[in-house]
Amino acid sequence: MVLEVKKACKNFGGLAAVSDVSFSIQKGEIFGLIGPNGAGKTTMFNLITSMFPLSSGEVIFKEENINGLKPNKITEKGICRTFQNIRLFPLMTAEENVMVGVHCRSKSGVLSSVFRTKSQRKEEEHIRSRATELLEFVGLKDFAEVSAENLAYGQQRRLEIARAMASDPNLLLLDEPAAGMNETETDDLFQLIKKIQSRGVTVLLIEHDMPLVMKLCDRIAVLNFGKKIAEGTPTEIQNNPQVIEAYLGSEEEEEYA
Amino acid sequence: MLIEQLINGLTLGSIYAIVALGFTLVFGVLGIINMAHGEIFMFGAFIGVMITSIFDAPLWVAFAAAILVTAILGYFLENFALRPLRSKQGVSHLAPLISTIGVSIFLENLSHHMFGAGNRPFEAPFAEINFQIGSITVYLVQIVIFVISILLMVALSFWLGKTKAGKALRATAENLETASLLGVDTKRIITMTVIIASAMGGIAGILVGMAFNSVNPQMGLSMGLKGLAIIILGGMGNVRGAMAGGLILGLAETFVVVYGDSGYKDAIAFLAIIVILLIRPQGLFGKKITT
Amino acid sequence: MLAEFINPYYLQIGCFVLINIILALSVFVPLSTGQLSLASAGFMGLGAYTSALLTIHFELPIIVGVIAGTLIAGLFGILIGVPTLRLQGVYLAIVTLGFGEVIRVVFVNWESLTKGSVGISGIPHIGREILKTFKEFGFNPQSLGLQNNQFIFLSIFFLLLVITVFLVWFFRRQSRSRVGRAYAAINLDEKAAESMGINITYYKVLAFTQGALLAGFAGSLYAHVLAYISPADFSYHRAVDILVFTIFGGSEVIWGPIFGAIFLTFLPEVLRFISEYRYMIYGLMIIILMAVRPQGLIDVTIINWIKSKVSKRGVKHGSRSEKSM
Amino acid sequence: MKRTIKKVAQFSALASMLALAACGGGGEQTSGEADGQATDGGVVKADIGVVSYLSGSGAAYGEAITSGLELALEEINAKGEVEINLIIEDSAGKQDQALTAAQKLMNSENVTALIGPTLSTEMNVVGPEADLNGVPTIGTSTTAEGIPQIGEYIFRNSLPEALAIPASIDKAIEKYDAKKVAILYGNDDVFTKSGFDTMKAAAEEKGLEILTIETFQKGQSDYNAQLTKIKGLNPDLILASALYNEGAVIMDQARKMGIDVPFVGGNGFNSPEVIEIAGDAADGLIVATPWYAEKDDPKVQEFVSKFEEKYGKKPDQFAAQAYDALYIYAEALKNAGSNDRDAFRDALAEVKITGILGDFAFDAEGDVIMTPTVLVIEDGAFKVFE
Repeated sequence: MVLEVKKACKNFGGLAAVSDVSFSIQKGEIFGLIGPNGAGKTTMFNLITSMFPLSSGEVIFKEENINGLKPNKITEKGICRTFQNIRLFPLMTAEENVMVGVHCRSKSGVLSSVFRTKSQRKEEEHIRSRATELLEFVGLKDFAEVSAENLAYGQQRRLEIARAMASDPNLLLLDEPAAGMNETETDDLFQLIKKIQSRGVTVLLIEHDMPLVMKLCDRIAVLNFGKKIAEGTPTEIQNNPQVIEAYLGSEEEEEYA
Repeated sequence: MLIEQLINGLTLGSIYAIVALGFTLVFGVLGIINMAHGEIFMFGAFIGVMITSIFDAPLWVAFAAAILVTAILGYFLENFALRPLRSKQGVSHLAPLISTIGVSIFLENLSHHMFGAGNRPFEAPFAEINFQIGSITVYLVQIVIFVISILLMVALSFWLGKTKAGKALRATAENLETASLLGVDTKRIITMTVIIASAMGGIAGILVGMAFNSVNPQMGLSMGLKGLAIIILGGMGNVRGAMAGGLILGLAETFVVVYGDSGYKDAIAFLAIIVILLIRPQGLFGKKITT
Repeated sequence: MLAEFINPYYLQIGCFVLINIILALSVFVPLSTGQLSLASAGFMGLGAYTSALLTIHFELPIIVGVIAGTLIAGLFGILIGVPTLRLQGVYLAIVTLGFGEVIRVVFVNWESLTKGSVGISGIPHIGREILKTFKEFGFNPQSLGLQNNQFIFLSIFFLLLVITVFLVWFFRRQSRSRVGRAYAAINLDEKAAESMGINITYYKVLAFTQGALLAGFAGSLYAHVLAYISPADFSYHRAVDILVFTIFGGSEVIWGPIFGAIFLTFLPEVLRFISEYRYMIYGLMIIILMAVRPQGLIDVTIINWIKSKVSKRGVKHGSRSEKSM
Repeated sequence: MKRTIKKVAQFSALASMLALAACGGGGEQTSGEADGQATDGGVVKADIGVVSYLSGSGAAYGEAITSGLELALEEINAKGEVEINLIIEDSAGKQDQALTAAQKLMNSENVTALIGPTLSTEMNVVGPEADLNGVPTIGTSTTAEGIPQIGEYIFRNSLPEALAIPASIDKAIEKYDAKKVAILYGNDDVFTKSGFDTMKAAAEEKGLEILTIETFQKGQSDYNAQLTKIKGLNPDLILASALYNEGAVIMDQARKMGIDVPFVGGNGFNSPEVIEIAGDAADGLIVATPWYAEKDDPKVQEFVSKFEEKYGKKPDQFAAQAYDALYIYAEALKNAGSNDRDAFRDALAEVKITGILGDFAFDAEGDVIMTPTVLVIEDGAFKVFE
């Protein structure tokens, strides 16, 4: 068990964005979190990464309650995420973006950085090679020196994944990684996420692209109006009447049919 | 004695409040701290002095002239220092702060040349009229200032809340783009806001001239910083908060003189902002800020 | 021959340029994490007063005073930096402005210690102390053909030059390291930076404190270069001056504040012939600059352009590349 | 591409400005040296540097001083005994700028001697440097303690507060039989603060009871809170260390409030402008001054009428002290017979003249020796207080 969410609730003012949601993710699996817009999926991500405090409930990561830890501590523990609306550091190069990702796995302080001690130089070299390796991993090797804001949309999505991977996460949270991608790019993304899985990283995925979700995920949980309405394998979910109703009732999902 | 001090505090506080109203209006609509507001206030005061002493004009002419000149200054401020920044993409939100600091430096030094560095007497026969209530002397000017400040606050609240222009202004404050999509002429609204705010500075300036017979180029900075403190105290962009904050500061400063050490009078405003921002960042009367 | 070219007037301006560069850095460093601080004048005052009082009353060597002044300013930096963390943008600017004013009012009122607005005179002067030390060792500036005052200003200037070059080197190195990347990440997107495992509290307080240390350091040096300080030296106007160095020069790269400090310290000297109007011109310049080039004069594009020019020339002309700087 | 070109243009414009700045300065240096030494046909020529507060909040003082100097300069050069060239620099009231200005004058312009700076704070910075360089310097408006003691090249002809204030307090006590006083002063200004220090010491020495000490700050318009408090304490006298700008307003507000006791002011309070600003309310202000414009002395009356004709206002003591200072310099220059700084300094220490401020000489430290006249404002005019 990598992650266990127990009865998570989140209220904004009087509004319940997430209520009483529980699920657990096994090591090495790809777990999908789906649901109509506004179902509370991204809120769930924000709760897991402590961007918002839980109203009640628990998030347990590797047998440890991580409630109330600061977001950066959560990343240190081994959970890292991407954002639905890409949040790269726009003026930095692709390489620098990934190097920032290595931050919590390195430790040089001000003095060692300025005076370039031996261990700092070694560490910096490691950070750089790690960044190069990850850029290659996501297929952006040739764009290392391009600033993030000048990358194409699909490239930005992959750069975000590389940046998150740089923190050596045990659990990677991907928030709609396929949004805005064409078919080829989506295929590449599929391969990429599989490769991530093969590196032993557990993946929690929010995605609207149903064929991709069904192809990729080992198990899926469905949220609607902040509540979990179903959980199971892709086949189970596809045949769950409640899920069908939730989707049909809220929006047209042609991919789903 | 205590009552006289109370009146002193209320008079000072009313002037602070009028200055703060101008600040808060601009902040409310544009989200900008107008560091030049104090200098515009000072210009208003000088214009009043000039008109009454050089041209021997009656008081209402001085008022009209001060309002006119400060309104024109407001128009220039908007056109040359604020609008060019708004039309640009990716400009730091700090740029208008710096730009208005530039305007304040310019105006302060311009006033040295236009009006001289010294104090100017303000000759208003009106200022001498007073009432004797028991042992207490109350000046008509003090009452006028208090009443004008209340009137301005009420008028501003009414205008913002009930009139069409006011609603358009609030819509602009809420969201510039949405407002312009809804057919609000945001450019006009913003210009109008800055002009009205500046004119209020002018009114405050002429009132100070009347009440204290003291107008000098440095008063802009001192008053500007106080006004800044007040809008934080009362809550940024909050009309009633500005009024209450002004009165509170005026009274607090007066009573520090009465019971404490007048040397720390100037520090109160700033200690108050530091404390308020640490304890209640939305100000005493502000709504909670959502991030 | 050499001596005739060493004019204390230019060296004096040079010294102020160098001190102003350090002050500009004290705004630049917190700003590189997105924190606009107007407290530099206050921290500068804390450093100046601490160092001046220690060296006068306890007869400590200047260097001890300067270190103590710097540390006191840094300590206040932490005290102010921690609670103001959650304040954004203009709110932080105003609180730090308020802090600076409170500090000044305390200097004015705490007469038993600071002599109020009369100020503290007779502060040990760096240059004169250096001269004294050299003379104790039997060195006489006349042996180099220098007047006493030429020697004094030359020694201060070179001392400050070494210090400033070191600081610029320090912060340039820092900006190209893990710490610098963390600063830049926080500046560009605080939430994303936090999600990437950066302890934003730590780095923001660190940057703020570094700014306070720099300002305190510059203030201590200022006290020992002018040998006299008064609360008026650390007023709102000083805070604005320092801010404008950085904003004018540009806050994207370290060369921005350096250029701003150099240019704006020279400017009033150049404009002496129209001295009555120079502050009006100063104000106008700020307005125009913000309208035309809000990121400041020096930005990444210009630096890259200069770099590319320099490297091209270097290839073409070989040894002449130095001149192109 | 266009953008880059624009940027290059901007950058090179700046760079050339900087270069110009450097060159411009260099040129002055050489020219300064060239005409530094010449004495022509027996007439001693000398460059005198002036550092004055010409821009910013205290520009009124700098203006008075330079007006006084210019008037004296015309007369002195017209006489033809010496030929003085004044080089005036602005300090904006700031120490660092005062020092830079003085450095420029001493090193680039190679002046024989300096006049100014205006404020005692500035003199505290400029004085030691001038002394070290051996450049004689005279303060015409620096009234704080310890100025001539900075060094043997530092002089002043301005009446120090330590002489002026006790003299006026003495007379006021004598006349009004004052026992209880209230003190009001500007605590964020060096001029008024050091005046206050002297005032407090003098009041304590005379055994006066100090009811309260109140302060005010620059740019303040409203003094009602402090004055109401003072009114409640019923003092016999109010000692006010304020600059005339603020002082006049304070008196105006005090009189309106019904405070009718006399005010005793320091040097900064002493100006005909007080009457301009406060009108009738100025009556009852007692100040000690080296300068009395109504004095029955043809020299004084000639100065006053010339000054009024040229500048359209009455000269205050800053203008008068500056005017006399240049005469003192001219005399020293004549006696020294050369524009050598050391010769000039020695001649300066020995100067004795009768100027518009009366008989003048320096004491051993370079401070002024004089008995101030105590004046009071009555019916809208300064009169000798007896």
